[in-house]
Amino acid sequence: MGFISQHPVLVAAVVKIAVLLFIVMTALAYLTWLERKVIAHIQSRWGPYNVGAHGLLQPLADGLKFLFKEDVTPPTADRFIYTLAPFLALSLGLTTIALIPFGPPSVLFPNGQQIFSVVDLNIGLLFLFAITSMGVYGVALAGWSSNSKYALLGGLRSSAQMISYEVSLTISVVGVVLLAGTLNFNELIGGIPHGSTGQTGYWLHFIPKWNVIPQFVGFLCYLTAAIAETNRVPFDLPEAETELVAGFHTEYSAFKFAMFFMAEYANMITVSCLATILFLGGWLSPFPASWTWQNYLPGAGLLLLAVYCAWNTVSEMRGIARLQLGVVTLLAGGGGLICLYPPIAAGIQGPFWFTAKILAILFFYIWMRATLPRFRYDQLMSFGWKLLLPVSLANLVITAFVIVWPLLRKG
Amino acid sequence: MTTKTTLIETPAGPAKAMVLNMGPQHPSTHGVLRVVLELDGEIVLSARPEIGYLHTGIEKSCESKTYSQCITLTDRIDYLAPLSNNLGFCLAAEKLIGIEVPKRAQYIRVLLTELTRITSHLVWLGTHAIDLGAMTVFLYSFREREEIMKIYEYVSGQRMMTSYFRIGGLALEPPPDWLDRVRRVMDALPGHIDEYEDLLTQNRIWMARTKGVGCLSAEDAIAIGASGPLLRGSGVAYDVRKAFPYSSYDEFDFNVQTQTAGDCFARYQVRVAEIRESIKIVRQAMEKVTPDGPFRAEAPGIIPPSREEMKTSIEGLIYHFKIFTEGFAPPPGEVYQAIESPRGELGVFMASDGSAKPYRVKFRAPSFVNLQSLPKLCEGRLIADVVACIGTTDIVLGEVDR
Amino acid sequence: MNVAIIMFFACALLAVAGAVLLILAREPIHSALALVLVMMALAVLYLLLGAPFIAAVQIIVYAGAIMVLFVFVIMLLNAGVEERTDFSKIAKFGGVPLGFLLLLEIAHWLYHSPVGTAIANGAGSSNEAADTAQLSEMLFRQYLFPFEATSILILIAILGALVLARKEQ
Amino acid sequence: MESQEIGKNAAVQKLRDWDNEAVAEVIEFRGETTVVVPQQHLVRAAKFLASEPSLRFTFLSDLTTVDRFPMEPRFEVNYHLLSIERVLRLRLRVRVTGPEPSVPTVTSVWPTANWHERESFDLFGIRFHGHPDLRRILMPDDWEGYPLRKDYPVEGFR
Amino acid sequence: MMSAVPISYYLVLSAILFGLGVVAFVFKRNIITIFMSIELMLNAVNLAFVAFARAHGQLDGLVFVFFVIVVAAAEAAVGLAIVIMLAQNRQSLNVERINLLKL
Repeated sequence: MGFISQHPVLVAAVVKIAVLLFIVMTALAYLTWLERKVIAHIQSRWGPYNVGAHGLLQPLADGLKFLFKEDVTPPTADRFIYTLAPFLALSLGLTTIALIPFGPPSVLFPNGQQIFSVVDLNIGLLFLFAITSMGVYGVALAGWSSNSKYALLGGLRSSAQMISYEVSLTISVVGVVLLAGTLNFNELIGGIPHGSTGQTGYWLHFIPKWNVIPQFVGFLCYLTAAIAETNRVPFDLPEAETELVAGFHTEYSAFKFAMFFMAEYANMITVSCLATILFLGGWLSPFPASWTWQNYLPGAGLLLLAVYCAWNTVSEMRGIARLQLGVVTLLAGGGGLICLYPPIAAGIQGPFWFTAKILAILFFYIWMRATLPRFRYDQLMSFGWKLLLPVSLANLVITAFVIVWPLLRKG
Repeated sequence: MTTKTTLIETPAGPAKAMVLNMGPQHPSTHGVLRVVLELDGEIVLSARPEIGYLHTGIEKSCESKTYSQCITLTDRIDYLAPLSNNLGFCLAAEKLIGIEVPKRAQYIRVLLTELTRITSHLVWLGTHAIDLGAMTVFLYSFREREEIMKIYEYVSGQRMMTSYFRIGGLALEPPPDWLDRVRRVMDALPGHIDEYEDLLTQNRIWMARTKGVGCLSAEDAIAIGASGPLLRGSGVAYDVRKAFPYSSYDEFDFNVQTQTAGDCFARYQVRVAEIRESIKIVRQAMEKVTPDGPFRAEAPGIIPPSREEMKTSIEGLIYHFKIFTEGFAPPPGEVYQAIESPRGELGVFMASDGSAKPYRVKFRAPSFVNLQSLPKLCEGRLIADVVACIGTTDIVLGEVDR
Repeated sequence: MNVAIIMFFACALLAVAGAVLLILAREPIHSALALVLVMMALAVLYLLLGAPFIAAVQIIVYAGAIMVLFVFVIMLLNAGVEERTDFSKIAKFGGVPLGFLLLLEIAHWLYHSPVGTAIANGAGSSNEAADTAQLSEMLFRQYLFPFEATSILILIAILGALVLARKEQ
Repeated sequence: MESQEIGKNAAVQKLRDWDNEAVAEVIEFRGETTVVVPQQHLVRAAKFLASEPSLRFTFLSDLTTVDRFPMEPRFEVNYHLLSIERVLRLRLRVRVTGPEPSVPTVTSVWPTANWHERESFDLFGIRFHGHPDLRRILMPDDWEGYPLRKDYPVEGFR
Repeated sequence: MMSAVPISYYLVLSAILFGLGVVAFVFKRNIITIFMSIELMLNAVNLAFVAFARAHGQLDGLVFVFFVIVVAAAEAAVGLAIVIMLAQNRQSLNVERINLLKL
C-alpha cells in the first residue's frame, strides 16, 4: 500500500494503460468484424456468420490463425528492419491513444487522478502529431526491408503520401486551435471554459457549440486528409491490391502482417478520436445538460440491443450459436441494467458519447470504402497539394482573420 | 542489401529503369497474364505482355476428336462466355456441312448468347471496378450474373460449361417455363444497371481514373486488329452481328454502340450500353421463341435423332450409334465463321479433309488479338493505368492461350 | 538518484549509442534509424529540460519530416552498403586522438563553467502551456524579422529543391 | 447475300486486273472465296488489297496455318481479310514447302499480324522473314518441336 | 518529480554528440550519411541551446532551436535534391568518387 500511496500518478497510469490497451485491442479486433459486416450488408451479403453467432468469434479465430501461421521472412530481406517495422507501426499506433481523453476530466479516481485519459498534457495535440508523424517509418521501412519491388513501390508511395497529407492534416486542425487558443485536448473539447472563445454553451439553446460548425471546411479537410493518412479507400494506394499486390506488406505473413493490420485500425481509431475531440465536441453530449433523460440513453441502448439479441436468439439461432448469442443477450441486458443506475449512468455519459461519435466516423470510413474507387497516384498527389492544402490554408487564414479583426478594430 | 533497382549505364543520360514482372500471379491480371513492365518510378516505359501460361492445346486436341466432341472443348476457351464459343463452333460446323438450323433454335441461340454477353460484361464490369478499387460493384454485378447462371443451369443442366448448342441445333428442349425466369431477370436487370451507373458513371474518381486513360485511335485499333468494344470504343461501328448477320440476327432490332473517345471510359460506356442493347435483343427473342417447335435440324446421319425415334426405330438407333461413335464426315474444304462474342470477333476457321474429325480448327480469339494493344494503351502512363487498361481490354486468358 | 537522473542517463546513453551506431553502421538506412534514435532521445531530454514544445517540434520536424525525407531518398536511390576507403595515417594516428583531446577539453571546460552548476528546472515544474505561449510571443514580436527571414529561406529551399530535382526535358 | 457474292468476285477481279500473276488459283466453297497467291507476290498483293480504295481490306481478321503433311507443298498460310467499310471478307492463301518453311511477313501491312505470325511460328515452325520479334509466344522458349504439325503426336513426345 | 540534473551534464552530452557528429562527418563515405552527421551536429547544438536557455531562465535559446530546425529542414531539402542529382549523374554515392565539379 505504501508504494501505491507514494506514487499515485504511476500506479494510476499503469492501471489505465492496462485497461485501455485491453479495450483498444478488443476494439481493433471487433472493428474488423464491424467493417466486414457493414461492407457485407452494403453489398447485400452476410459477411462473417459461421464462427460464433453472427460471426462474433471471427476476430478471435482470425487472431489465432495469424498466431499459428508460418512466419515467413524473405531470405533477401533485411531481417532486423523487417522485424522492427511492424512493431514500430503497431506501437506508435497504440501510443497515440494514451493521449486521448475518453471522458470529462472531472471524473476522478479516489487518489485524484483522471479516470478517462492516461495523460493530460497541455500540448497534447502537438504530441499526438509528433507520434503520428513517426508512423510513416513503419510503412516505409517495411517496404524497403522486404526487398521486393511491389513492397518497395508501396513503401515509397506511402511515405510520399503520408508526408504530403500530414501537412494538410495539421493545417486543417490549426483553425480549431486558433479558436480554442489551447493545445490541451480537454480544453479543445470545451469542458473547461477557456477565455472568451470557450465553446461550451449552445446556439439557439440546442445547437451545441462544437467546432464543426465554425470550422466546417476544416472538418472536411481533416476528414479527407485523415483518410489519406490512414491509407484507406479511396487513398489506399500504398496497399492497392490490384496494382501492388499488397503494397508495403506484400511479403509479410502471420503475426507481423496482423500487426500492420492492427496498426491500420489503431490509426483509424486515433484519427476518429481526434476528429471527435477537435470538431465534434469530444465526450460532450449533443443535448443540453438540462435534458436529464439523456443519462439513461446508454442503458436504454444496451437494453434495446439485449431485446434484439434475445429475439434473434430465439428466432434465428440454432445449436451452439444460440448459446453464444444468449450470452451476448445476458451481457447486454445486465450491462444495460447497470447503466440505468443513476450514478453510473451519469459517470458513463462521457465515454458513451465519445464512443458513439467515433463509431459514426468509423462507419463513414467503412461506407467510403464500400462506395468509392481508388485514386491514381498522381491524382492523389495533385489532390493533396493542389486542392486540399490550399483549401485548408485558406480556411486557416480566414479563421485567423476573423479572430484578429476585432482586435484590430480596437486598435 | 542486394540491388532492387538497376542503374542502367546509359551514356546519354541518367535512366533508372526497374523491371517489374506483373503477373503471372497478380490480383489484377485476370488470370495468368504476365506483363513485363519497365518502370521509371511509377511511369511505365514499356509494357510487354507474355502469354502462354494457360496454353491447353485445344486446337490440337480438336484434331483428334469428332466434330461433336469438340464442342465440350470450346466451353473452356472463353470460360466467361461459353455459349458464344459453342455458337461459333456450331455455326462453323454447320456451314461446313451445309445445314440450316430451325428458326426456333436460332432464336433460342440468340437469346442465350445475348445472356452470355450480359454475364460476360457483368463480370468485366465487376472486375474492372474492383481493379480500380470500387469493390461493391463487383459483388453487385456477380449477384446479377448469378441469376443468369441459374437460367443456364435450368436450361442446360450446367452453370458454366454448358455445351448447350450442338451442331444442328440445341442439346435439349428447354424446360417449359424457362422464359418466365428469363423475363423476371430481364425485368430486374435494367434497374440494377442504373444502380451501377449511379455508382460509377458520374463518380469523379471513376472518371478521373478512366477518362483519357488508355487512348486508342480508330486507325490504331484497326491496325492492331482490335474488335468488339475495344474497337467500338474507338469509334468504329463494326459489329459482326450487323455486318455479317448469323443465326438470324438480321431479324432483330438493335443498335451498334460506339463512342469516339477511345479511352477506358468510352469502352466502359460501350459495354454498359451493350448490356442494355442485349436486354433489348433478349426481349425480342423472348417474343419470337415459340413454346413448341423443332429445336434441331432434320439431317439424318449428322444430327442425332430424337430420343423417342432412337428408342423406337431401327434407323434412329443406327444413326444415333454411328453419330456418337464415329461421327459424321463433312465434305472437304475450309470455312471461316465469325461471330460477335462479348470480347469481339470470335472467328472459327475449320478445315475438313472429308473425315469425321476436323483436320484443323483455329479459333480467332478476340482477347488474343486485343491484348496486342496493351503496349500501345499503357506505355508512358502510370502503373495504375496498366491495371485500368488490362481491365478495359477485357481479356480472358483461357481464350488468349487456348 | 531520482527519476530525472535515471531518465537523463538512459536517454544520454541512447543518444550516444545512436550516434556511435550512425558511425558504425554500413548501410545508410541503419545510420538513418540510428539518427532517429538520437533525435527521440534528445526529445525526451528536452522534456526533462522543461521544453515540451521544442520536444514536440523536434519529433515532428526532425524525426517525422527531415529524417523521413532521408529514408525516402535512401530508398529511392537504393543506396547500398557503403564502400570503405583508406584514409591517411596522419588522420588516423594524429587526428583522432587530437580530436578526442579537444572534445575532452571542451567537456572539462563546460563541466566547470559557471552555468554548469545551475540545476535544470525539470519537467512539470514550469508551466508548459505558458512557456509555449511565451515562445510564440517572442517569435512573433522580438524575433519577427528572423522568423520572416527563415520562412523566406524555406521558400527558397523549396524552389531550389524543385529546380534541382526537376527532370531535364 | 447475292450482292456480297458479287462483291467478293469483284475483289478477285480487281486483284486480277492489278496483276494477274498474283492470283494463282481461286477457290469458292460455301460462299467463301479463297485466293491462292504465290509467295513472292504476297506482300505486294496485301498492300494492294489494303490500300485499293474500292476494297480497303484494312483489317486482318485472322492468320492461320494448315499443315497438309505428307503433301507438298506442305503448309498453307491463310490470311482472313476483312473490309469494314465495304463489308467484305476474303481469304488469301500462300502455299509453303517444308521442312523449313518461310513466308514474308505482312506486319508492315497489318501490324496485327505480329502475334498471329508468332503463333504460327510457335506452333508450326513457319519462319516469317522480316518479322520484328519472331519468338515463341504460347510455348516455353526452350520447347522443342512445333506442336500443331501433323507429325507431332497429340500426347507430345515422351 | 523535480529534475535534479545539473545543466553541465546536458552540455557534456551535447559536446560528446557534436564530437561524434564530427567523427561521422570525417569518416563516412556515403554522401547521405555525411548529411546525416551534419544533422547530428545540429542536434547537439540544439541540445546545448536548450540547456543554456534553461540555465539562464530565458526562452531565447528555444527560439534559436526553432530557427536551427528550420535551417536544417531547408538544408535537407536542397541537399537531398543535390544528392539525387549526383546519384543520377555519377551512379555513385561515394564522396570520393564525386571529386569533379564537372563530368
